[in-house]
Amino acid sequence: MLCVWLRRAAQVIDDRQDSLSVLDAVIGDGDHGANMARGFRAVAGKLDEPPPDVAALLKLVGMTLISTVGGASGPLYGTFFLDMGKAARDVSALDVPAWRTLLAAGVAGVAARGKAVAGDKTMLDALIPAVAALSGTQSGPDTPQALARAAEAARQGAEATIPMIARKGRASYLGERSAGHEDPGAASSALLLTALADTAG
Amino acid sequence: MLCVWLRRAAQVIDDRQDSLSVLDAVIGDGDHGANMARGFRAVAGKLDEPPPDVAALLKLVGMTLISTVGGASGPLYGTFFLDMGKAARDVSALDVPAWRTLLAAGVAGVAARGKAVAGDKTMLDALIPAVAALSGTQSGPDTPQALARAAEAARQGAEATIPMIARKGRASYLGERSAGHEDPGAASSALLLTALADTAG
Amino acid sequence: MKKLINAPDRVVTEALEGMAAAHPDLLTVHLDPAYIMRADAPVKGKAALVSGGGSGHEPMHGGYVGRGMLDAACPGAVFTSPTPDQILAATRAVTGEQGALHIVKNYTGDVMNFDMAADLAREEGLRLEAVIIDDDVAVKDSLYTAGRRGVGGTILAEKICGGAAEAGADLGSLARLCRDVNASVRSMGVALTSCTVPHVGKPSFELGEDEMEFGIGIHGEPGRKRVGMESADRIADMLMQPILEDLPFRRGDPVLLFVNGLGGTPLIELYIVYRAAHRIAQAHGLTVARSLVGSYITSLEMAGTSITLLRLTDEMTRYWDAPCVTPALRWGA
Amino acid sequence: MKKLINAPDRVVTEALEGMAAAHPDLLTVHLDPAYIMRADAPVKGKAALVSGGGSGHEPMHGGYVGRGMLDAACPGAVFTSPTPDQILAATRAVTGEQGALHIVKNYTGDVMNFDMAADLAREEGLRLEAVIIDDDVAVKDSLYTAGRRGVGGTILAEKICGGAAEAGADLGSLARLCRDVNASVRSMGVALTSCTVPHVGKPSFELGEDEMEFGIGIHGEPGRKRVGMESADRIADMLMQPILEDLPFRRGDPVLLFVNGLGGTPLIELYIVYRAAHRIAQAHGLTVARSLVGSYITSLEMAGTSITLLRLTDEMTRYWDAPCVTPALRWGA
Ligand SMILES: Nc1ncnc2c1ncn2[C@@H]1O[C@H](COP(=O)(O)OP(=O)(O)O)[C@@H](O)[C@H]1O
Ligand SMILES: Nc1ncnc2c1ncn2[C@@H]1O[C@H](COP(=O)(O)OP(=O)(O)O)[C@@H](O)[C@H]1O
Ligand SMILES: [Mg+2]
Ligand SMILES: [Mg+2]
Ligand SMILES: [Mg+2]
Ligand SMILES: [Mg+2]
Repeated sequence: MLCVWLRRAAQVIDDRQDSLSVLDAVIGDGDHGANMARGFRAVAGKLDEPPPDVAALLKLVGMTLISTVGGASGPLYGTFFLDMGKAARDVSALDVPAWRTLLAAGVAGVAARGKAVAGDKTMLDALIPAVAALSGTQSGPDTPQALARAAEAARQGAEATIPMIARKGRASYLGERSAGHEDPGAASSALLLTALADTAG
Repeated sequence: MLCVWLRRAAQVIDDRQDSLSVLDAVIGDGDHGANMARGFRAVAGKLDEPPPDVAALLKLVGMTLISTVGGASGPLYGTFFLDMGKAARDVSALDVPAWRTLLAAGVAGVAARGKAVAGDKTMLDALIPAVAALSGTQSGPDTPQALARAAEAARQGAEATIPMIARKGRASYLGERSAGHEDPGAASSALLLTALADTAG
Repeated sequence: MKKLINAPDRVVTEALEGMAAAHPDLLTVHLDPAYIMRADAPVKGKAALVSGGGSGHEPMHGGYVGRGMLDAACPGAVFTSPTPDQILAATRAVTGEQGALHIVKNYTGDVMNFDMAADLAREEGLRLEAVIIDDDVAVKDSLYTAGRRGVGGTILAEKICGGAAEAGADLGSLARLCRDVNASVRSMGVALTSCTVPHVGKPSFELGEDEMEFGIGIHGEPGRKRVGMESADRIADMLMQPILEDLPFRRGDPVLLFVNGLGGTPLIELYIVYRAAHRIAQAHGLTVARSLVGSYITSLEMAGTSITLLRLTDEMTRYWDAPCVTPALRWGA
Repeated sequence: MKKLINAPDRVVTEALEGMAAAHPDLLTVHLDPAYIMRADAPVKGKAALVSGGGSGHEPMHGGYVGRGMLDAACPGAVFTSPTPDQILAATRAVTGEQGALHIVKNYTGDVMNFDMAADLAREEGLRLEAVIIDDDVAVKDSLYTAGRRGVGGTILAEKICGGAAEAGADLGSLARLCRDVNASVRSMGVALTSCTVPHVGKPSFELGEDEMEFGIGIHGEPGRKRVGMESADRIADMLMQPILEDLPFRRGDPVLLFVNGLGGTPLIELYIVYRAAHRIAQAHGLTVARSLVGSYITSLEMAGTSITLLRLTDEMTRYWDAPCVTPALRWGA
């Protein structure tokens, strides 16, 4: 399932590369789409002979992103997958609690590396609500449903970055001029989670 | 009368500076208007205390143009006035034969310095017909009439440069692409002769 | 988009191949991962200087590799910080027993990627220091931003530290000197036109015929405000005043005045800006002891200029004057 | 028109004032008439080199004044040849008993103005030679044109003759060497955008998004033909083939390959063009012994490039390598 997700993510990122770059051009430097596409193309290239277990695969994805994406999003998404990989050592089946554990670990890693918090207008504003949506899940529903809810939370979280004033990353240089535009990293995070939900669904 | 002509010429050149530069932009480098305006502004500045005789005044004009115009037209118009000045030593009144002598000398100087001939698409294509018009004058008509005819010949000569292919100066780099456009130097020569006719008339 | 390129995704690699072909006496270029190093690196007994950042700012940084300046530079994709493995490979290639100094411009991406590389390099047993350059007064340095950007001051830091390293300064002194330079340098820029990132294919922003983007960065990021077009003298003043106030520069200070072109502005205009900036500096009581005029840190084909002012110490002046032999900056040898 | 200027008619003077302020150690700038000379001119016992031409081609020629290159340069108005009195004053200021060489680009205006100045200088008793540079293969050299234009080869001639003059070559040898360089050098350029002459205020020509002007000069004069936009590799080939055929350059020839930017093209693109040109030269069997990459002879903010190829003799290589200390070209000292 992980490989299917990653392939689908690579496809979606590639399809949406231009719109991600346009978002980044408005409040950043216009490379987010190209950065992500380059990284996920490299990830897809590693999937023909994937490592046997989940932890090793996630680590490989993280390392691949770190060494191909560059910019701010490279270390951040790289850390996201690396830290998911570390957490994966403790999970067996990819059920809802497992995804909650993995994504929470990844998000914590992003927050630690980027020193950003919710409301700073970054990818965290899509990722944090997604994890919260999974955590909010009471009695175990089926995985597709829960991941769909997480993806929807990420999309809404990304949209909610529009009015925010950026306090981290390149958009923060703009000060108040950063308000009124969606954060590109939040948008790409929402794409990744949507691809995950679509894979499960 | 010379001073009146030169002031009027400076005025006309200044008024038409942009259109001369536009002509030059199409088949040259777009500076002919500015070059001529800079030169004739300097000439006008010398007319408050003009030298006593015609020869000295024409020489002063030539020297002024040479040291302020630059480009191809600077030495050429400079030589035009310097050589008129040399010829002026032999004339007394500024009647038709005198103008014929002066202009013919100036034109010969331009031809010698630039090594161009009629049909090369240069200022000579306006100047040569003007001198010819004066020479064609049979029995002495009044000066204004003769100079008006010379000016008209210069204007027609300038217009006749339109279909020509340039063989001298910067426009010659264009080869056949130079056809279809009036030569800027011919245009400025026509302006100078028109100013002269208007002064006499 | 009209550019002298073959394909957007081959821009960086092909430019590196061009640099390798043009400067075989000065540089060794490694392509995967991409870095440029001194042809004679590692230099025995010398602390190494490593810098890097996104491409599109040429000659920075690759053009500053050579004797008396950088030992290695890591070019990222256009406007994109290089990756840790690149930086690690470059650091490894040039670093000996004296260790290495990473000179890092203050952008989130650069800082994180250099950080990760430094961690990895230290794990391998290399001695490493890092100094962050953040000289752009256009950005408010507060808890609410990523802090000031590193711009023109970077080149002055690289030249001065390069001179010191060549003269045998140890890693600690180099890091201290680099921090001193950063503490004494301020910059500000203005764009008259946008630039076009090759893989985007259209301008990063649109500017009207009467507008300029004030407080611009070097990545086509919008500046802090868009204002009406002004004369060169007025623009120089608008750039110089915030610079002078910020440090602040004081009467009697000896300074290096650096007027930079952003890529699409011709040299004749830079000298007109230099003239104005020099007069303003003098009127402020400064002694302009050293100057630099040219396109040294650029933003692709963006038209515009930035001004950088450095308060010199004798030590800085000495190392500024020291010989350097790089593709883009060369004197004394 | 968006330019970093104050007023069109102050552009040249203010840029000269900027140069004077930025390079007091290297240059002395005279304003009326305008010329730039070496701070230490006249240099006793040395033949002087004087060049000049319209402004708007910076750093040419003022940026090449200094030890090992020009003794004086005369800047005309933008794209307008300087006047004889300027050239005379500059020549007078730098010429001693060894006489002076005028290096003149082949434009009707430049040739006539330098001619008149040379006549006047000779009347004053100065020893004078003049060499005309006409390296642009885009222009047909025939009875029906003003002959080929002088473009990129001019800088190579100035550097090589400057090295020879510094080494003590007499006037006759300098003129001979300059003619040798001119006979062995060929250039060709292409524009991607037009430039705007300050006092005209609008672009000299209009180019569509898919067009380029091939065989362009350096004054915004239209080229020989307008063609569709091409890749960097293809453009390099379109420039190199006529150059290679014209001399002709032959297998085994050692050459200097010079890829020049026209003012608005960033360095990263020039290196991509250099890469392609270098491969073409190698495929042709040439040995690329020396290189130069950068914006050294420009056309205001025009985007585009020109390629210059010089077949080197040992003498030329020696003087190319000789030290020079000018604002724009500096090495070996
Ligand atoms: N400190 C940070 N913490 C979390 N996310 C960040 C941080 N800084 C930047 N980002 C994210 O990175 C995105 C930009 O990525 P990208 O454009 O690829 O890198 P760069 O800004 O270096 O060009 C932003 O939209 C934002 O979501
Ligand atoms: N050899 C020549 N003989 C006569 N006139 C010439 C010659 N070369 C150029 N001209 C004239 O000079 C004009 C151009 O002058 P100008 O634009 O001021 O100088 P430049 O060509 O140096 O920019 C041309 O239009 C032409 O009339
Ligand atoms: Mg970005
Ligand atoms: Mg002209
Ligand atoms: Mg970036
Ligand atoms: Mg001209």
